[in-house]
This record gives sequence, structure tokens and C-alpha cells, in this order.
Amino acid sequence: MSKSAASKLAEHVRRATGVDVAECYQCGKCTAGCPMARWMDVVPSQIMRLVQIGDDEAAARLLSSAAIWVCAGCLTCTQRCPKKLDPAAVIDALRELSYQQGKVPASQRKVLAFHKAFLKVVEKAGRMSEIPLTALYKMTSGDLVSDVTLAPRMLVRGKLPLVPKVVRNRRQMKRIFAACRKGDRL
Amino acid sequence: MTPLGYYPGCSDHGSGRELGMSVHALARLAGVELKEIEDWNCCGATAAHNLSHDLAVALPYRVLALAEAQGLAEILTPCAACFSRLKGTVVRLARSADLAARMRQVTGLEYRGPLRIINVVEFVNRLLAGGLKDKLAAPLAGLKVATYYGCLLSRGENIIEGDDAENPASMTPAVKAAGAQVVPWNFATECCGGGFSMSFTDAVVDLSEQILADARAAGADCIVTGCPMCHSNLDMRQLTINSRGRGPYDVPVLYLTELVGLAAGLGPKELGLDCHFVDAMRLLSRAEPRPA
Amino acid sequence: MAQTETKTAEAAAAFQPRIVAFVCNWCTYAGADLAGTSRLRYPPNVRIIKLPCTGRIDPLFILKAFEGGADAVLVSGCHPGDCHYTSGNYHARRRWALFRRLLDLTGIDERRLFFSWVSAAEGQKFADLVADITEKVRAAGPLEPANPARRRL
Amino acid sequence: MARIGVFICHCGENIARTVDCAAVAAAAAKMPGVVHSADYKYMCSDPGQQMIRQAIAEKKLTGAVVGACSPRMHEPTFRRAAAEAGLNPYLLEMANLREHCSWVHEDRAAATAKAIDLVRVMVEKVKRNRSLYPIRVPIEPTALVVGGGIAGIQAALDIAGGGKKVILVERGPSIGGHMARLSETFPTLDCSQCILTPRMVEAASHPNITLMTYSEVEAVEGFVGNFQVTIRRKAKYVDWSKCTGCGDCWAKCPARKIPSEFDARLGARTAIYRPFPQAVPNKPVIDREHCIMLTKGKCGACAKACQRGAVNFKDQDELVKVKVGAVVLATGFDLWDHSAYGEYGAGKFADVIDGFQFERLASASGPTGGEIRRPSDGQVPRTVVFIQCCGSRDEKVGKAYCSKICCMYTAKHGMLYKHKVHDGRAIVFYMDIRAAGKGYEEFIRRAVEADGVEYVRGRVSRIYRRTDGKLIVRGADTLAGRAVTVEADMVVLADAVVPRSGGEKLAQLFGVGYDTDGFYSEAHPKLRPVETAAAGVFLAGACQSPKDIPDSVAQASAAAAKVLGLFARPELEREPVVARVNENTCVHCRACIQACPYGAVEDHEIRDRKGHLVRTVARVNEGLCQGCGTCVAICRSGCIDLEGFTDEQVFSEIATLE
Ligand SMILES: Cc1cc2nc3c(=O)[nH]c(=O)nc-3n(C[C@H](O)[C@H](O)[C@H](O)COP(=O)(O)OP(=O)(O)OC[C@H]3O[C@@H](n4cnc5c(N)ncnc54)[C@H](O)[C@@H]3O)c2cc1C
Ligand SMILES: Cc1cc2nc3c(=O)[nH]c(=O)nc-3n(C[C@H](O)[C@H](O)[C@H](O)COP(=O)(O)OP(=O)(O)OC[C@H]3O[C@@H](n4cnc5c(N)ncnc54)[C@H](O)[C@@H]3O)c2cc1C
Ligand code: SF4
Ligand code: SF4
Ligand code: SF4
Ligand code: SF4
Ligand code: SF4
Ligand code: SF4
Ligand code: SF4
Ligand code: SF4
Repeated sequence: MSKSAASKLAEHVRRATGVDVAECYQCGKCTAGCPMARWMDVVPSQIMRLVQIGDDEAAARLLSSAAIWVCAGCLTCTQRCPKKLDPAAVIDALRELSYQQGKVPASQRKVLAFHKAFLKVVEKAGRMSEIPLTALYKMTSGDLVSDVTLAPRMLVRGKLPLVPKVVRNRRQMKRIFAACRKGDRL
Repeated sequence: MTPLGYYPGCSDHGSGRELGMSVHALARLAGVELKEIEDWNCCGATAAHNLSHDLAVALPYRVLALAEAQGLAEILTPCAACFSRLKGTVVRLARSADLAARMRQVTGLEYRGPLRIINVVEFVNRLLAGGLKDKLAAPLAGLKVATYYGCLLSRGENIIEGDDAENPASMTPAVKAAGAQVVPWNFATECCGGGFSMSFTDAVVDLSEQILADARAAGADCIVTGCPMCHSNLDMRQLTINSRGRGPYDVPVLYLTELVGLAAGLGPKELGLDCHFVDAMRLLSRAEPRPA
Repeated sequence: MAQTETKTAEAAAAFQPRIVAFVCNWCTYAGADLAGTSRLRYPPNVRIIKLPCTGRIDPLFILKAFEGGADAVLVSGCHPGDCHYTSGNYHARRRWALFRRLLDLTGIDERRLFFSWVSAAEGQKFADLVADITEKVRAAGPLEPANPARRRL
Repeated sequence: MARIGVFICHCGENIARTVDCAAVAAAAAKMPGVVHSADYKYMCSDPGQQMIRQAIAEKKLTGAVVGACSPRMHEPTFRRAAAEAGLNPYLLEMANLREHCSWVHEDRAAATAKAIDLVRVMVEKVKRNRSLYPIRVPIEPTALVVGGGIAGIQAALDIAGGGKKVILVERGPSIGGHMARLSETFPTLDCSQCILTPRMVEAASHPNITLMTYSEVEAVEGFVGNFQVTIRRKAKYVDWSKCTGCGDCWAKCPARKIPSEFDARLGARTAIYRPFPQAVPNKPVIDREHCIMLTKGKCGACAKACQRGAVNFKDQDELVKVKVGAVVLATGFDLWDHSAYGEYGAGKFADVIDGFQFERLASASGPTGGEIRRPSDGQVPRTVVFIQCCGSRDEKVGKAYCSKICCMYTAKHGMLYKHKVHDGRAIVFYMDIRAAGKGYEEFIRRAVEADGVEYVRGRVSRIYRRTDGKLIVRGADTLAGRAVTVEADMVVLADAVVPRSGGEKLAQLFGVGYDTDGFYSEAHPKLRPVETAAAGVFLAGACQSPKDIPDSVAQASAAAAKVLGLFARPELEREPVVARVNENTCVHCRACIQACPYGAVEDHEIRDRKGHLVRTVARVNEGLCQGCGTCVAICRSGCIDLEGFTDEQVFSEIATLE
């Protein structure tokens, strides 16, 4: 059991990550070092605090926050936490929950579209390659204009392979994706 | 010599191809056989862990299981992002029997483990210790290098054994062996924005610019890295940074393997040096032949 | 221990090991006190016998404890160098090497004899130690005298 | 026939919550030899003790067992009660039903069963107890104080003021400790030197105090009342009986660039030096590691300069033995070395300094004459960042504790800086403000409200130095919920307070415990805060836990009171737990003589009436024996036993556990 017994969210996080957020004493060192903090609507130490509280209001705020999608997973917070906690893992768990519950905020459309496009390509081909990824991402994110000038330059440098490599045992890949899918979401 | 397992990772054929090229070139030179894992799949970096914890483990699990079945005990994965996923998975599986059982079920594959996963820095250091050092001609004397570790070679399970997370130095011996010098700077471990290149370009531009600015202020002629993601953010995104009116920056970004390859006298094309966005070939003109 | 391996899991769970702990007054007894004042939890299977110093522990005490039905014996005193009596625990340690061999002769598995150092400040260590020993001994099962003559020791 | 009484205490709810005390008492009543058994809510209270006294008298008890808290808590209380009722106090034993049972178990049935076992063990033991009588030993009424900081000075002065002799041993060349290095002191901002130096002088000139500076404790023998302590007087290479402290020598010394410990490496000193102008004694020593003469064999400039011929390169360390009856340890603290913090620059940035360095910058006697100038280039910093809890409250570096003094001195530093650089910015990053002393909260508010020190609540994640020399501090403002970056000219880290180096070795010499952080352990955190587990050894100051000056002084005076209390009696009563040799069976193998850590076992010649030697046996000197029992366990022929822990007693205890 998580030591903050009242918080269902804390218990979920503990089960998913092994982190007991009750141990966080809100020093703020995670926020202080976070490279993405300035783009976050809820900074990492506040994320920890809201998980401690874990009531409906806190959960709603967390799961629909941009912050959990903005986190780059750089582990700076985890590296320096004086309580040896792992805020990055906590954020991972919240992100998965947010996705499963369909709470991803509109502002994070592009980020989500990218992750989904990436996994779609991997599901279909077993490997990621730039052209299908970019094509799928652009279709789903609506972000059609950015980086159009980069593609030709990548091409001439041999960085856009035209014939993507694929995994032979496609059945196995399908099985893995099917097994990891929760509901209709992955 | 027993062959070293090799996991190329998806960027090997695409955006990070010069890393793969230079790794292979060095391995050839050192007489190390790299045996690619057959039918390997994408490890899921950097998307899978955002949406599904299970998938983030299952994808690398398949790779590990294949490698083990193919009789490999050690796997080199030059991409730092893949390294992080594979090594993280090895560690997590060793820690939790539950997870291992679930993965067996999810994938239908058997992995007993633990395999040893090594990254590009460990690979280079190993080659150097194995005799490659004597083959270096040090044509890079005077070159000032900012060694960039980023997140994936300095933190968490990714940290190289014996290194210091805050002030890492595991690349230093290789840079020195290549005759170049390491400049002290502040952004060796700061995040470049990682996988947000496409989906959150603003952040990558900002963060990468800080890194470039600090390297330049420190007097570095180039940045050396071991991660294709960092490389693409720092190299390719320099164009974006410049196009947004910041800069202009013109800092070559090399893979450690390219740097050591140059010192070993390998051809720049063989190392993929011509594939960079920011001209790296000009570093060669600075290269001074070592006095006989 | 062949006979313990055949034990069923329930039997192992039902089995309450008896552990006798010989501890010194200054370090481990105080450490156990600290475990109490810190309200730490550990299994109730240990019975402490207080002595001034581990140097006072006669190997016969241990044999007697096993003979009396202890499933395990713990000997714990001050850390090396911290002995309240400057060197009593050092003398004790020198005797243990010999004693382990003696124990072997009696047919008692030497893994049932535990040595540790617990200082007055190490309440947590004491609690962990007792929990650990209890678990190990529970897994190993009750001490069945291999040689019934041992009872007459 | 044994007539044993058993008394089970509920300790309010503390025992009764998990142990069925009535059931324990009932079970005890059935134990062989028990003639009386009772339970009560608070055994140690007056009515509880009365119950014991009454039962002893009415039931003619020959022994008693109190099942209550740890004997380390109340054994003296109950033994006193027994004695008052006419029972020899050593015929009473305690079963530890609280610390070893109710507090550590949850299962009521199991805890009750264990409690019954614990009582049974003691009943069987007490049946075999003998009446014992305390041993009386004379006391040497001289105290040893180790460490000459404010705590040691205060303890020495109070003991000396009480009319007893004191030997004050200080490792450095001068007394004064860290307080001598401070600029002004919270919460009143008195000048540290002004309040300290008069006491230093008083200590040096007090007729009852013998000052031994540049000295360290080397070895300790004996026990409370009679310690023999060997002190190493390190070679000073200056004959202080001739030296006048004129200073001609250090003016001439060519080894001038040695970083000054006193000035926290911000200033330099010579090889022949006194640490600071107000040093006591105000005479120099030669630092043998840096003196050119002592390392390379040439120079001698100081000797030439000295008109009194006081310099003596042939000086040697000297071992001095003293006899003392009590000891006060006052070895103080140090600051944690923040070079372990890679994210704060690993100690490599000259302008990231520690608290002592700031004190020296702010001190009128410091290397900058009291002007705040940063070490790298001597500029006056326009923005200074102060970071609290550096190393403290950080499990990553293994220090979970709060260093207690740094909130206060950081506020002081911010204030002093603002007093000196009016238009500068002082920014403090803090997690909590711990200002619970008298006038302390008011002091903090003054720093904020009157002096404009800016407080930001959050820890700092990283400091790095930009090429233009600015220190970039990345912190958080958790109250505003954002990351903040400050461009600073200087950063002051409030490093954790840690015990002095070598403290553990000293503790081992005296048999004093220390905690995992290395701070000396008191005998009881609330009720015996200046005593240690080693009888006759007391604690004062920051060696026990981080302390400010008022706390250090208060504890020093308390330690002095304990020493004076001990010395008020001519003799000491000691626990009669001693070994005894059965002279009839001893074969004089001398194993015990060699094993005894106190040299308490001696050869004893048995002579007949005519004085002819019959044989030689071992005999224990009660005055020296401390009752460890090593000799007992070592005697192959079983002819030594230990009072209070006889073989018979221990075997009977073991036997009950069947
Ligand atoms: C930056 C800073 C600012 C401070 N400002 C204030 C303030 O404004 N107000 C306030 O009340 N407090 C302040 N303090 C706290 C104050 O310094 C301490 O409370 C005080 O110095 C503790 O005194 P002490 O005698 O216990 O220890 P110390 O001052 O450390 O003295 C110990 C002495 O023992 C000696 N010694 C150590 N080991 C041995 C040994 N083995 N043998 C012989 N001698 C030994 C040492 O050489 C030293 O002389 C400050 C502390 C710091 C770090
Ligand atoms: C809610 C609460 C919880 C606490 N919990 C803890 C805790 O867990 N741990 C801890 O360490 N501390 C605790 N404390 C603090 C602790 O109570 C005090 O530190 C302690 O009681 C102080 O003791 P004292 O002797 O100074 O004062 P008091 O306990 O107040 O004793 C003063 C005595 O003097 C008598 N007296 C007063 N005036 C006169 C007079 N003119 N003439 C004669 N007699 C007089 C009073 O009747 C009284 O008996 C707690 C305090 C509170 C309020
Ligand atoms: S650094 Fe750790 S303890 Fe501090 S606020 Fe973040 S998670 Fe909590
Ligand atoms: S892992 Fe995420 S939250 Fe933690 S420092 Fe990096 S970006 Fe910030
Ligand atoms: S010159 Fe001589 S008398 Fe003067 S301080 Fe030096 S040693 Fe002492
Ligand atoms: S002999 Fe040593 S102390 Fe004296 S002046 Fe020379 S260097 Fe200085
Ligand atoms: S006293 Fe203040 S600054 Fe020092 S450790 Fe405690 S809380 Fe932190
Ligand atoms: S007043 Fe009391 S409760 Fe409030 S901060 Fe001070 S000590 Fe803590
Ligand atoms: S060890 Fe025993 S027999 Fe030997 S001298 Fe000592 S008391 Fe006598
Ligand atoms: S019990 Fe024995 S060994 Fe211990 S001090 Fe006394 S005489 Fe010495």
C-alpha cells in the first residue's frame, strides 16, 4: 500500500512504478532542473503533489495536463531527486492513464499524433522508417507545412530510405501489439 | 574472436546512418565481427513508453529473446535511445519475475537473460583498449571537442559503469586518443529535446540552441555525441535554428565513432562524414599531420 | 537438509521458529531497545538473553540453546572496534571460528547460527536481522536432531 | 525456598495495547517459586513502587521481577524501591515487555506468549541471584575536556569555577573552535570575537585549568572515576616558555602561500604561524608539513629572527599521561564537503563558497577586511545566491538529517551582505525555515522585511559557470509553481554540519557510541542528553548533533554540572558485576590474565601461615574489573564466574526457553 492511503491515484502510481509519492517532500529540485518546465502547465513537483492528493479534481487536472505530454523523459528529475524518487516514471504512468482514459488535451494533439504514428508504423512494419512515419504523422496531426524543406535535404544525404526495411515475422509483431492493447487503445 | 551481437536500431538506415557506417568501419579495422540480430524489430523508443508500459518492454523483449536464441551474449547498440530501452528492459526483467512472466506470455518468446548491452562509448573504449589505440595516427591534434552525453548516456540505467552522472568523462579517453582535446563546458548532459524533433520543434530548437551556444562559447570546434537523436537535433536542427533567425550556428556534430575513425585514418566517406547537415568535412582541413 | 526440502509450504508457514539471541548489553540490547522506541516491527520469534558482552558468551550456551530446542541462535554484539569493554568482542570472535567446527560435529547445520553486529543506533538493523533470520529458519524448517544423542549433550 | 514476586506493568497503553498483562500476571503466578503476582497501570509511579515495597515486606519476597520497560530505563528505579523495602537491590530483575515486545509486535496472542516467556526467563534467573553490594572506588577529581571550541571552553570554565581541576586538550594551535572564525552571530549580531576572546583568555589564565593545545588523546585506560589518559603533545618546534609571541619569526618566514585554515583557504599563512591574531595561547607553532627547514633541511629564517632563541627544530612529540575522573567530549563539527555535489560544480568554482568562507569575507578580521569580495577576482558581487540544505536532508548523499543552524546563519549572511552592499540582491533558496529558538523567527522576518533578503522556496538543481563568469543557478519557486534561473556573481552553499574528522576513533577510545552520521550518542535522547553509554564521559556542543552557540553553551554547562555532581562525592559506587576466581580449582594457566582487556586479573600467591608459597592462582582486582565476562568464557577449567551473569544463571535462562 502506498503510504498516502487516501489517494487512489498514488496507489495506482505505486503499483505501476514502485514509487511511493508520499515520500516526496516537495523540495522542487525536479522542477528546478527540468528542461521542459517552462512549457509545462503543471511543473514536476506539482505533479508529485497532485498525485499525493489524488482526489478527482487533482486527477482530472493531472490527466488532462499538457505537462505530462511535454515531459521529454530526460530523467534529470530522477537523477537529482534528494529523496531518490522517480518523477519521470510517475509521469510515464500518468501519461499512459491519460491516454487510456482519452484525456489527452487538444494542445498535445501533435505529440500524441507522433507517438501514435510511430507505433502504427512499427506495428505494420516491425521497424520505424522516416517516410511512412512522417507521412502518417502529417496526415494525423494536421501539421502539414513544417519541415517541408528538410525532406529533400535528408534524401540527398541518404537519410530517407525509400524502401523501408521490414520484420519478416509480422505475425509475431501483431501478437505483441494485440496483447499490449488495452481496450481499443494502445 | 566471438562475434559481438549487433542491434542497429531503426535510425541505422535512415537519419542516423553515419553512426552505423562508422561503427562498422571501426569494427572492420579492429577485426571485430558484428553479428546483426536476425529479424530484429524496433525497440519502441521513443514513443512506446509514452502510451503503453507493456509495449515499451515487450518490443525490446522480443529483440532480447531473438538475440539469446541466436546465441549472442553481448549486444552492441550504437543508438543511445535503443541502448536505453534494451538495457532498461534487461534490468527491469532481472528485477521482476512477474514482469518476465508477463512478457513471456505477451510475446510467446523465451528470454532467460541477462544479456549484456553495450553502447557506442563502451564499444569504442573497448576497441581502443584492444589495440585500436595503437592504430590512431592523431591527425586531429589541436581540435577542440565538446563531448555531449545528453540524457541517454549519463542518467538512470544508461550511465556508463564507473562514470559520473553529473560530470561524465567516459568519452574523454577516446577523444584524447584521437589527438583532440576536450573543452570544459556546461551542457554535456543537458537535454536536447529528445524525441520531440517533429512534434514539439519549438522546444527542441530552444534546448538545442542553448547547447550549441555553450559549446561555441567554450571554444569548441565541434560537438561529439553517441546518440542519433541528439545528433539529428543538434545537426539537422541547426538549419531550423538558423532559419528562425537565431544564430547563425555552424557547429559540426560528429559521432564519437567518426572522430576515432578519422584518427584511425579511415576515409571520411566510409565514416559517413559527408552525410551531415552542418559541414563536418572541413574539420579535416584543420587536421594537422602528426610530426613524424 | 533433505528432510526440510520435502516440507510442504503450509507446514513451513505454520512453523514458528524459536530463535535464541545472545546479545551484549551495550550495543545490541540497546539497538533492540531502539527498534522498540522507534516502533519498528519484527516477528515475535526471538528471545533475547542479555549478557554484558559477547566476550561472556560461552560456546556451551549456544549448544545448550540448540539442545533446548532453539531452531536458530543469534549472537550479536558491538561492531568491531566499538566494544564497550574495548576488546571483549574481539576475544569472542576469535573463538567462533573454532566453535563452528565443533557445531558441525554435533550435526547442527552451522547456517542456523547467526553472527551480527548491531550498535545501539541500529534499531532498524536489529529488526531487519530478526525478520531475515526468522524467514530463513522458517524456510529451513525445525531443527530435527540428526543425532538423538545430541539431546544429552 | 525462593519466594518470588512478579509485577507486570501496563505502561498506560504502551504494553497493555498488545500484551494481555493480566494473563501474563496470571501465568507468572503459576511459575515455580512465584508467590505473588500482580499487574498495574504504571509500575514506576509512586503507587506502583509502593505495591512492590509492600509485597516485598508482606510476602517476605526473596526476589522480584518487574515486567515493564527496558531495564536501561527503570532498573535503577525499581532496584531503589526494592532496597527501600529491605530487599537487596540485585535480587530484582526486569523483563523487557515494552521495547522488546509490545512495541515491536502486533499480534496480541503472540506478544502475550512472548511476554510470558520473557517473565519466565527472569524468574528463573532471579531465583539464582545473590545479594550483591556495590563496589566503592575513589574518584580522581580532575576532569578532561577534549576540544577547545566554545563548548569545551564553557565546560572547562564551569568545572574550574566549581573548584575542580580541568585539563583542556585542543588539537589545533589555539582554542576557540569555529566560533572564533565567525563574523557576527545570530540572533543578536554580536561580534563573535568580542564575546569569545575574553572567555578564551579566562580559560587560559584560570588557575584550575591546564591548557594543552596542539595535543590529542592517544590512549585511554580505566573507567569512570579513574581514567588514565595518554595525551600526545605534538611537536611545536617553538619553546613556548621562551616565546613572547612577538611575531618576528613569522614576518621572516619564506613559506608564505599556505592556505589558511582559519580563513577557510581565502587567505594565506606562513609555516611558522599563529592561526589568528587573538589566538590563545598567542604563540606560534611550526607546521612541519610546510616548513622548508623541516622538509628540505634548509632555511632557519625564523630561528635567526627570534631574539629569544625559542625556535627549536629538534622538538619531538611527547606523550603525557594524566589521571582524570571524568571526561567531557566537545570536539565540535565541520562542514560537509560539497565537492560531492556534481550538479553544483563539484567544488570547482571559486565563487561557489561555503558558510565559513562567507563568514571570513564578512569578518572585519578576515582576508578582505570585512568587505564582501568574491574569491575569483575580488569584485563585489551584485547578486549573491544562498542555497540552504546543501547536503542536509538529502538521502542521495546519505544525510537525512536537518543541520539545524544553517537556516539561521543563512539569514544572517543575507543580512550582513545587504548591510554591506545596499543595492545588491541576496536571494535565498530554501525548503523550510527552521527558526525555533528565542528571537529566531523575528530574526528571519527582519532579514526579509527590514533588509530585503529575497526568499525563494525551492531547491536548486544545478549551478554552472558561464564563460562571462556569471554563475547560472537553476532553481525552483515551488510556491509560484515554476522553475527560476538566477544569474549570480557568487553562491554560498549552506553545507551540512558533519562531525569532526577522527571523531569515531576518539569515541572508540572512550567507549562512546555514535550514530550512523558519526555524531556522538547521548544515553537517552530526552532524559540523559549530556551523558553517554560510557559512565563518566559526557558530551557538549556540536559533536553530539548540529548546534548553535546558545545550545552548545547550555549543553556544556549541563555537562559541567554532571562532572561536578560526580566529583561532589569522594567515592563512586559501582555495579558489583565483577568476576571472581574460584581459587581452589584455578590451575593458573593465565589465560584469563592475558584476555582481560583491563588487566584486572592478577597473579595471586597463596601462602601458608609461615609465609611459604603454596601456589599461585589468578585473582580479580574488583577495582579494575568492569564485568565484561571475557575471562569467564575463556577459562577452560570453569573456575571464574561473573556476578550477575553466572553460568548457573545463564543456563537456567536458556533452559526456560525449551
Ligand atoms: C557558517 C556558520 C555560521 C555560524 N553562525 C552562528 C551564529 O551566528 N550564531 C550561533 O549561535 N552559531 C553559529 N554557528 C554555529 C557555531 O559555529 C557552533 O554552534 C559552535 O562553533 C559549536 O561549538 P563547539 O565547541 O561545539 O564546536 P567547534 O567550534 O567545532 O569546536 C571544537 C573544537 O574541538 C577541537 N577538536 C576537534 N577534534 C578534536 C580532537 N580529537 N582532540 C582535540 N581537540 C579536538 C577543534 O579543533 C575545535 O577547536 C555558525 C556555524 C557556521 C558553520
Ligand atoms: C501538546 C504538547 C505536546 C508536547 N509533546 C512533546 C513531546 O512529544 N516531546 C517533547 O520532548 N516535548 C513535548 N512537549 C513539550 C514539553 O511538554 C515541555 O518541553 C516540558 O513540559 C517543559 O518542562 P518544564 O519543566 O520546563 O515546564 P512545565 O512542564 O510547565 O513544568 C513547570 C512546573 O512548574 C510549576 N510552577 C509554575 N509556576 C510556579 C510557581 N510560581 N511556583 C511553583 N511552581 C510553579 C508548574 O505547576 C509545573 O509543575 C509538548 C508540549 C505540548 C504543549
Ligand atoms: S525532487 Fe523529489 S522530493 Fe523533490 S519535489 Fe521532486 S520528486 Fe519531490
Ligand atoms: S524527465 Fe520529464 S519531468 Fe523529468 S526533468 Fe526530464 S522533462 Fe522534466
Ligand atoms: S620570534 Fe621568537 S619570541 Fe617572537 S613569536 Fe617567534 S618564536 Fe616567539
Ligand atoms: S624554518 Fe620553516 S618556519 Fe622557519 S622561517 Fe623557514 S620555512 Fe618558515
Ligand atoms: S537548518 Fe534549515 S537550511 Fe539547515 S538543513 Fe535544516 S532546514 Fe536546511
Ligand atoms: S512555532 Fe512551533 S510549530 Fe510553528 S514552526 Fe515553530 S516550532 Fe514549528
Ligand atoms: S583461566 Fe581459569 S584456570 Fe586459568 S588462570 Fe584464569 S581462572 Fe585460573
Ligand atoms: S570480567 Fe574478567 S575479563 Fe572482564 S574486566 Fe573483569 S576480570 Fe577482566
